[in-house]
Amino acid sequence: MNRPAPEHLKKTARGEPVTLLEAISEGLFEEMVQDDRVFLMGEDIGVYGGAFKVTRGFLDYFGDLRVIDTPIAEGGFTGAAAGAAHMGLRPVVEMQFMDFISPAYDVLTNYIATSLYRGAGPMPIVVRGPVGGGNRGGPFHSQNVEMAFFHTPGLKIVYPSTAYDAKGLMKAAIRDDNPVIFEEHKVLYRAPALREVLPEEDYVVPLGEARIVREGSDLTLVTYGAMVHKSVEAAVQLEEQDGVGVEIIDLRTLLPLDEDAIVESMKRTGRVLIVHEDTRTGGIAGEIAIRLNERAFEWLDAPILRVTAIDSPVPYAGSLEDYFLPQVEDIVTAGRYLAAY
Amino acid sequence: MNRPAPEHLKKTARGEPVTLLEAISEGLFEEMVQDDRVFLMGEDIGVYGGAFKVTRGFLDYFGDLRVIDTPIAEGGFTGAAAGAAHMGLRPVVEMQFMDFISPAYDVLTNYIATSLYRGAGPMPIVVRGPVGGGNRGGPFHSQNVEMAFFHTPGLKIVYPSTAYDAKGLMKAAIRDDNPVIFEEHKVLYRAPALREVLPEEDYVVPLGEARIVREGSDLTLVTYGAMVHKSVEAAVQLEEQDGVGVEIIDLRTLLPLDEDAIVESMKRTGRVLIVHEDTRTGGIAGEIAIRLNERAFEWLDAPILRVTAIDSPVPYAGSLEDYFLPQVEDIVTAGRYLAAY
Amino acid sequence: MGPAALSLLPMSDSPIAGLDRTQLLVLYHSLVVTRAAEERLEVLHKQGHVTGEVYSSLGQEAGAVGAAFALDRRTDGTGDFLAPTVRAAGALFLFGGELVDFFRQYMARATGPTGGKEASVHWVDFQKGIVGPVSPLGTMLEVMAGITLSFKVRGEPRVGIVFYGDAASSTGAWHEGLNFSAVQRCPLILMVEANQWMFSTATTMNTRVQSFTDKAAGYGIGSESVDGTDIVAVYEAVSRAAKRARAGEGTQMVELSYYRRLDYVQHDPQESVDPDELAMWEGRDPISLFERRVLEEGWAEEPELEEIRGRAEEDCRLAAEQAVSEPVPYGPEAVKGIYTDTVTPHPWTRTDEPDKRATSELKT
Amino acid sequence: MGPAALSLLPMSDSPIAGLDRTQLLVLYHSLVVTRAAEERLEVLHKQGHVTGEVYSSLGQEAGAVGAAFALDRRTDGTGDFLAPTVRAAGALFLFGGELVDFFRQYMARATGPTGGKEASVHWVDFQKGIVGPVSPLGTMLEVMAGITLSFKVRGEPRVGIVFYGDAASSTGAWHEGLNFSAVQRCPLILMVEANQWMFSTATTMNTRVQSFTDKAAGYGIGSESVDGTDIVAVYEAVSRAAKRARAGEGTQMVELSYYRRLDYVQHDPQESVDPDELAMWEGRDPISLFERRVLEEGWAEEPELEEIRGRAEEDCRLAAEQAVSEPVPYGPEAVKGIYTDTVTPHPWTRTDEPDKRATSELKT
Ligand SMILES: Cc1ncc(C[n+]2csc(CCOP(=O)(O)OP(=O)(O)O)c2C)c(N)n1
Ligand SMILES: Cc1ncc(C[n+]2csc(CCOP(=O)(O)OP(=O)(O)O)c2C)c(N)n1
Ligand SMILES: [Mg+2]
Ligand SMILES: [Mg+2]
Repeated sequence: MNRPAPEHLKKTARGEPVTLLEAISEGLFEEMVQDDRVFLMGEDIGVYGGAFKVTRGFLDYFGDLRVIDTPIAEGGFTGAAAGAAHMGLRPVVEMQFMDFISPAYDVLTNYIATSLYRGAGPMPIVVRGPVGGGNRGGPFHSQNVEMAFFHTPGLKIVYPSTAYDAKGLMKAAIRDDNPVIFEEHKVLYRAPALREVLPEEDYVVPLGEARIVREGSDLTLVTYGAMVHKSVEAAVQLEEQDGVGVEIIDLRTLLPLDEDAIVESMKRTGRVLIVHEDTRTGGIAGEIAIRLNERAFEWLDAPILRVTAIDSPVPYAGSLEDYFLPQVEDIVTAGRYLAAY
Repeated sequence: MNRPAPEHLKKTARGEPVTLLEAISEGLFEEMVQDDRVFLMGEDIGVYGGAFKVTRGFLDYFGDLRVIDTPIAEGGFTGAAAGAAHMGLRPVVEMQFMDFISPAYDVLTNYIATSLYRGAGPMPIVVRGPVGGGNRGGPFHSQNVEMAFFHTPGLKIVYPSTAYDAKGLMKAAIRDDNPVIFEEHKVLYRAPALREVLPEEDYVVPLGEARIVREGSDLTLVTYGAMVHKSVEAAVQLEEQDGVGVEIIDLRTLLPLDEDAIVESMKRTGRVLIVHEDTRTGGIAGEIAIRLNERAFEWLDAPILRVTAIDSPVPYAGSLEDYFLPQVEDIVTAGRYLAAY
Repeated sequence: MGPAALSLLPMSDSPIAGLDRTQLLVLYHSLVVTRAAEERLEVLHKQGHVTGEVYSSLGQEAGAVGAAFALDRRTDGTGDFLAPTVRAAGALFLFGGELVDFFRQYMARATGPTGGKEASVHWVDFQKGIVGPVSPLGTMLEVMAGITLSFKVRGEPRVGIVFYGDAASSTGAWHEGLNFSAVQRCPLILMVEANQWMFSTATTMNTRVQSFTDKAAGYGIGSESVDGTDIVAVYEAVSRAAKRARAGEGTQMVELSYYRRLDYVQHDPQESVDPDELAMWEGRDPISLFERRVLEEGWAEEPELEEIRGRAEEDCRLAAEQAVSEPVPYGPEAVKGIYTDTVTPHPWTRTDEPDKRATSELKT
Repeated sequence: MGPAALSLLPMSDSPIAGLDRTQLLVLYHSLVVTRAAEERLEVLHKQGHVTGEVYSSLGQEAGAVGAAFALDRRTDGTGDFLAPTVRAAGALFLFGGELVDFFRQYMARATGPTGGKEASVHWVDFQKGIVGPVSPLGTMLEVMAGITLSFKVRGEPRVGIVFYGDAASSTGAWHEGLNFSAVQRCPLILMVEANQWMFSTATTMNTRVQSFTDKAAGYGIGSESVDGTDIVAVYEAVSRAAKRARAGEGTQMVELSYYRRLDYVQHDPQESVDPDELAMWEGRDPISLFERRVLEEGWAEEPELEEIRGRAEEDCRLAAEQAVSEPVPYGPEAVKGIYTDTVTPHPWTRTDEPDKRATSELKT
């Protein structure tokens, strides 16, 4: 496989900035070049390059034994990924929209997540795809799926917010021997503000490690995905308008949760706000809250609060969706309230 | 339909005590007699009366248009229930083991839970079946499924711990216009200690209302299902050995959560322990913790703690399963710790 | 929407499929209104009015229209039931779906049947027998199995019809729904829109069968395959299927054999399409084919058809205009309609007051 | 386990299905060891040693044994692959699954292949090509599609075989897995254990087909139906299917037509069974049938078969005895093996110390 990579996958090599989407494509591409056990399955990922074109050019380059256009059968091809993983391959499976992971819920939670425990060996599988709202996709093209799987021991869940992390986490996920759900936010895919020049050399961002996005001493804001960027906006406002220093933690990996990073920051600030785009009840904020209770209750100077989407399906109309989603003003309001507590 | 009920379904009429399983059977039977829109679907529920015999005698009594033995197709018949509900029927669907609800995850979360929101009308469906560990059922016959659905707005989740509640909640669930997941703990089904004489007259236990199992002023213990009984055991020990007064709240309905009941009790005790049989990370304890933070942080005198199963699949061997499950001693240890905090 | 003004011409005396002139012109009208509505949608999309994607049934109109026409369509909730796809808008219109609602849905208008909460043909009107689909493919076979199960249970002589694309056949929901329906002998007709494409890939990547009737045998159900560009053939095939289903013979399949002439969403580039194949199918345009037959057999004359077309276009223009002028929903409506009884709270942060629940009763 | 001592008799010169005497006696041994193991299991169950339910393949042994015998079984990880069901224990043994492991699994022994974490035939040994199933029905078709996809991708001439009961055919996973395998032309053989029962209901409640080969056409795969009580016929059918699959002809189905003579779990009451039908099938016991043929055609004499049976029973008795004597797992093993890297903590409450994490560093 000594052919040159397609031009659009060589931006980093040329020192050009890449979008989050391009970072993911590069990550996938490089791992496939380096390790011929890695292969792709999904709907329309071959000829078409995937609904969002993440795998554009891959079929030509790697051929149809490593880039497999599947029938519409999310359960079927995810289960097939499990079989391939048993045989030492390392499948990366695309959900056209992550909303359509639900037919694979059974095989993911019952078969794949339990494989190691049942003595059937490791499951080096990545299930990746676009998630999230803000795109007017309606109830079935906008979901965040982390909480469908957060309760399943054996799975890992990754949700990057930057191009750098997206590439490094993708590589780490592919190299991981455990099954990883990899969420890619559609609004971040091509966001111009997220374009960055990535290191030319191979790097990974280890799973399970959160990132301090900005430091601050008054309030710890825990978030991930697209909400990282709204949180930064809110933090700037809070700093400028209220003189409140917000420390932002980007979880990056949701499962396993980087409890230590949250606890440490919270011990400095005494206040915690959790911001997630996903709906409210049963969201990840709860788990963070109880872990903080378990580990650092004495340091809490204010209630742990959360800003989240509303407990409803994702509505289609922009006006409804904007109301449904957490907005910068919400974060500012909550931050202000906590800082003054 | 004026035929006399089968003998085994007339225990309450005869003033005899019933098990939790019999209470459920009676509840189902009475609702079917009173409302001919109610009908049953599930695997082996007809001729055989269901894997646990909950619907024994129903086929003979109601006929095969109201007691439908289905193919093994949990998604298919749950989806069919949705269609029937559209047409004004009120389906009660049995999962042979609740573990097998996972093929219906897609239709439950995407179709049924969103129906009202999408303008497709109410969904008076009950999906019921046996859950829980302690029976040496292994990874696929022991699961608790609440957290697979707790994050889905539009669903309700019920999990009774006594015969009285089981019957009253079943009737309420069937009469409810929203889709209800109804969990029945296998270990409680025929537990002799749970046999009780039920009121002869028709009654319901409203959804969304927790029950104070016992009062106490030192510690609020929030739990549900089989853990209610282990918690009571632990509370007696704590009272007798340590003089700690434990107030036990049985949630009964998990979604919507009876936040008020928890908050009120906690304001009296200042201490909260949550006990659930389900695995730890992403369990319901987290949501309770953050709601308490939101509503009554100032009353907290100690960290909110939890006793739960281990984050793993449910192991088959008794020795492993016992270690996996929360035990009375665990609750005592945690209660003692909190009381002394 | 019926072509009332058209009853002037004398009727031909050799009826097509037993249909009279009025019926044939209703068919024609339904075909052209479908095409006009989708063309109008494309215009609205280009103008930036449409919220998401738009879909086209170009070349497939006869399948949807012919099928729906074979059923018992009523508006009082007692008729047959339809679950369309985005490519069966023609059936939706025949079942009484309003043009203006079609546009409202695509433009997420507050006035639309889902109030902006859902899109496109994803709407429901049980009085008219319309059950709009959800996106996850296959689900509607399960749901329609349940709807038609209720017909069977109540002994009503009604049938249901559910449309699905050929590629949707590879989903587990399709299989579970169809098999459940077959075993329960539900009076359900499955229309397989065999348009030879999935999204970007050929349907041969989804299945090894040439004809979906090969699948029907595996469910023990009746089936036939029909030229989906021939509206009369479709009408006749679905009439037969409906008759069998209504007579208690259980679930039926009708395969519509045709071709998806535009890409998955209208404005996608058509990369993988063979131009010759496309040209062949353009030559078999269902509207042109029907038009020719109607004219040749003397059921109508060109000016009359012209008038129907003009009127359909005008109706679409007006409906679109109306929908455009209407408001999008008010944001806070987002919290409504999640439960029938439990109220979903508005986010406390929107009031710009501190969280009432966290502060209203601070410990003293 | 092979009947080494039996090579004394002269070989007959009209081979059955091309098998020599030794092979025929291996088949016989496999049949009787399967039955003996399941009978032993029932004894263990009655004695209270077994943790959960026990299952029986009484009357179905020839299907599992004949099929497995047709494949390339190796112990170095390069052979064919098998996903059995609880009713295909015979295949498991032929693939090298040890009797003692079988008993250990049912008794949740620490020494068993899953260390007590899983039950029954739910165990895995990739060296031997054994992939035990999970309970949710249908899943193993997906998994085996992936395993055999890897054979295809790597150009290895290996095949996989997956067993499923007839009623499992109604699951979405069955459909998605089989269709994926068919489209990808995976070298996979699906054995449909058409034993006419689901759990308590007749398979006719699960499907309207009489023969599952009617379903095969809907996936475009090769298929044949075979008398599942005739081990030679099964062996031949699966040999043909394996040959086709190995030759790149893609996925194959073999239907084993027979009857479940005991209830779903061995000790369930057999309420809904017609005694005449049962008697008919008892008369077609696969072991008796094969025995008769072997004797009639002069491949062996009764004392020899008697010896094989005795030996099989003795092996089972000894293996069961060994398994009984072994320990159940140590409770705290429960936290092991959830991730390859992340360690699951033990419950803090078990140490009878306060939560270290909550107290070790109390704020000062
Ligand atoms: C379960 C599921 N997976 C994926 C999708 C995304 N998707 C929407 S339409 C489509 C292709 C459908 O092809 P077909 O059924 O042939 O319909 P056509 O567009 O040709 O009319 C796909 C993959 C979906 N809607 N549901
Ligand atoms: C998805 C799923 N639903 C339900 C069950 C419960 N269950 C276990 S075996 C069985 C019947 C299986 O019948 P069949 O496939 O014919 O196998 P047989 O027992 O006849 O060998 C059922 C319903 C299951 N294991 N998986
Ligand atoms: Mg298509
Ligand atoms: Mg069977």
